[in-house]
Amino acid sequence: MSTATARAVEAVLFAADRPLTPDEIARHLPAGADLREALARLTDDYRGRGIELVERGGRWHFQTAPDLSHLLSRERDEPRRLGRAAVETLAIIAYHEPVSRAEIEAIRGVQLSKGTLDLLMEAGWVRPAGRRDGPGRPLLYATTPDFLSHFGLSSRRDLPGIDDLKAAGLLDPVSATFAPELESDAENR
Amino acid sequence: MSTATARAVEAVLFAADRPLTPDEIARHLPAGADLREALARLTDDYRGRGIELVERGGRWHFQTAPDLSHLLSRERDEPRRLGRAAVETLAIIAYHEPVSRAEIEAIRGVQLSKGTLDLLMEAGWVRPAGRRDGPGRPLLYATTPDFLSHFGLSSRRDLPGIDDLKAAGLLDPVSATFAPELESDAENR
Amino acid sequence: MADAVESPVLTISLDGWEGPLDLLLALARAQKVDLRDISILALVEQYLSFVGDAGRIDLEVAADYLVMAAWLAYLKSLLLLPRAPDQDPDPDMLAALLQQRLQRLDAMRDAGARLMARDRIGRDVFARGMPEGLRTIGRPVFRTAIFDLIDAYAQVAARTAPVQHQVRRRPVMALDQALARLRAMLPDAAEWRRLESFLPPGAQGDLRRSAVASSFLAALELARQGQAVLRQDAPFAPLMLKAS
Repeated sequence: MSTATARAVEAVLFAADRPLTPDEIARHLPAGADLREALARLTDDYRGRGIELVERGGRWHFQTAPDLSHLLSRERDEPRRLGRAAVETLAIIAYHEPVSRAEIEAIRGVQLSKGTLDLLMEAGWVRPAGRRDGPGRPLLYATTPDFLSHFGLSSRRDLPGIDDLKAAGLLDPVSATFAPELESDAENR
Repeated sequence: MSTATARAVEAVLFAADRPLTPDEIARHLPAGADLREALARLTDDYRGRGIELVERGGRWHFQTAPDLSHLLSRERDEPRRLGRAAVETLAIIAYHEPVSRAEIEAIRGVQLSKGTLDLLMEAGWVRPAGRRDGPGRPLLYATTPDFLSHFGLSSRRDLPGIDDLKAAGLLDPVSATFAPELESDAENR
Repeated sequence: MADAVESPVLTISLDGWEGPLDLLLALARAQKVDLRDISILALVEQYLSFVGDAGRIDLEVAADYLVMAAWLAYLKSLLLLPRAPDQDPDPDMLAALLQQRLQRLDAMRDAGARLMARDRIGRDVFARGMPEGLRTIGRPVFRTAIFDLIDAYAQVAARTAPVQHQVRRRPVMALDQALARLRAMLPDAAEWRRLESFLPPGAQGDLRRSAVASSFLAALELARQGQAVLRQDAPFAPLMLKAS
């Protein structure tokens, strides 16, 4: 039998129609409830069941266990299929954020077609993240908490292979030397 | 193995966007799975938790435990301003308390609309304060401690200008002759 | 794509590539060695020959490829020519940077594929299908300032204070007063005197006007009683009075 707080957290997260931060959960609980303990306990309770409690980017939600996907996929629309350019752009943003459009183009070696960033923003995975100080003050892009939830990442540190890439220097800031053919474009955006 | 079936049923019901009949659930399961047993087992598992599995009219679904439904809605402060009539009424009660409805109307020179006193009581600033001895035994109203603290007063005597108004003769008790036709109304409310 | 790379003569076109770096990466991959070990010189050769052989060249599409080709030709010349010990830019450095660029693009492409293959919500894992939802209910909190309260009370007081008609004391000389005064003064008025000379001394403004009016009425009354005689030589001429 779970404690009163665990029951309450369970009910709140179950009823929620989106992932919730601990603060958001706490607003539905009596003051002083030990939310941390309840979340840990629930995570344990559900381990190995058909539903699991997960934390993604600081927000918690229940979801079905990944190994059961074959039972559930029928009659379901495949989530939007991204083209190659969009997938690469999303990966570049996720691994380099915050990153400017010119930097994305430098890494890909080609100009970004008009709709690519729009598509990623519409999907709710990418957001504008301020401007970089410097010439042209380019707009920067970063990923959203929804990106983490959607791809089942607890945080950006969970991005596949990110530590190795970092160690290999492949995530260092993009220098203009990398992309001589795009150099002149960078300042115009 | 019943655990596998229970997990599957758990996930299917969780992800479903409507209550499902056993047949509908079974379509997601391997042939020969013991659905009946899985449902019984899940119903047991969830008993006493924040979520429960219920059957309604032959359809199964998860729902949050009914005793926790109060957690699902959260109250939030919504600042509101009192209308003119309410502020005037409140002022009259504060200066003259305890005061009857008829007296308030006599002082304001206007009848009190139905909700005004209710609103002031909802705001927590006005309370019923017994009845006046005399014809009709009209209900009396007075301010609350909340009223004083909201307006930063330590007592009603702190109301600015009360002495000036008193000197001007404006705070004399409303005589019956002043509003004879209204006094009789008191008992009808 | 791999087939196309191995036998470029068959399908020489730039349409299928996501830019020159994409093409370079595909050519590098065709070397079938780790990207860190590829021969940049060979890669440059392959690229230049591929772009040179490209049959139909849409200038719009080809511009980026040609810029890259020019840069690679430049790099090739730097790599081949005998070089000074401290040449700037260092050709090996430029080659290393190109290599790193290819590695980075390759890494991002791979990362993208790995991201897409993760358990994704709505495809592999599912959120609750019919959440009750959480509601926020507004709780009214009334805010009124003390000033509003006082001001409201003052307005109520002003609006409903019982109306008291108080007649202001006005400076007047009543008829009785005027009559008494004229009677007392007439015995001394054997000669014609202007009516104004009978007014109380110092009467100004409204009081004087009132005194004139009441003294005139008093004079008429005394004349009626036969105690005084009135005379006016012309309309609006001074009114003259003496004892009869």
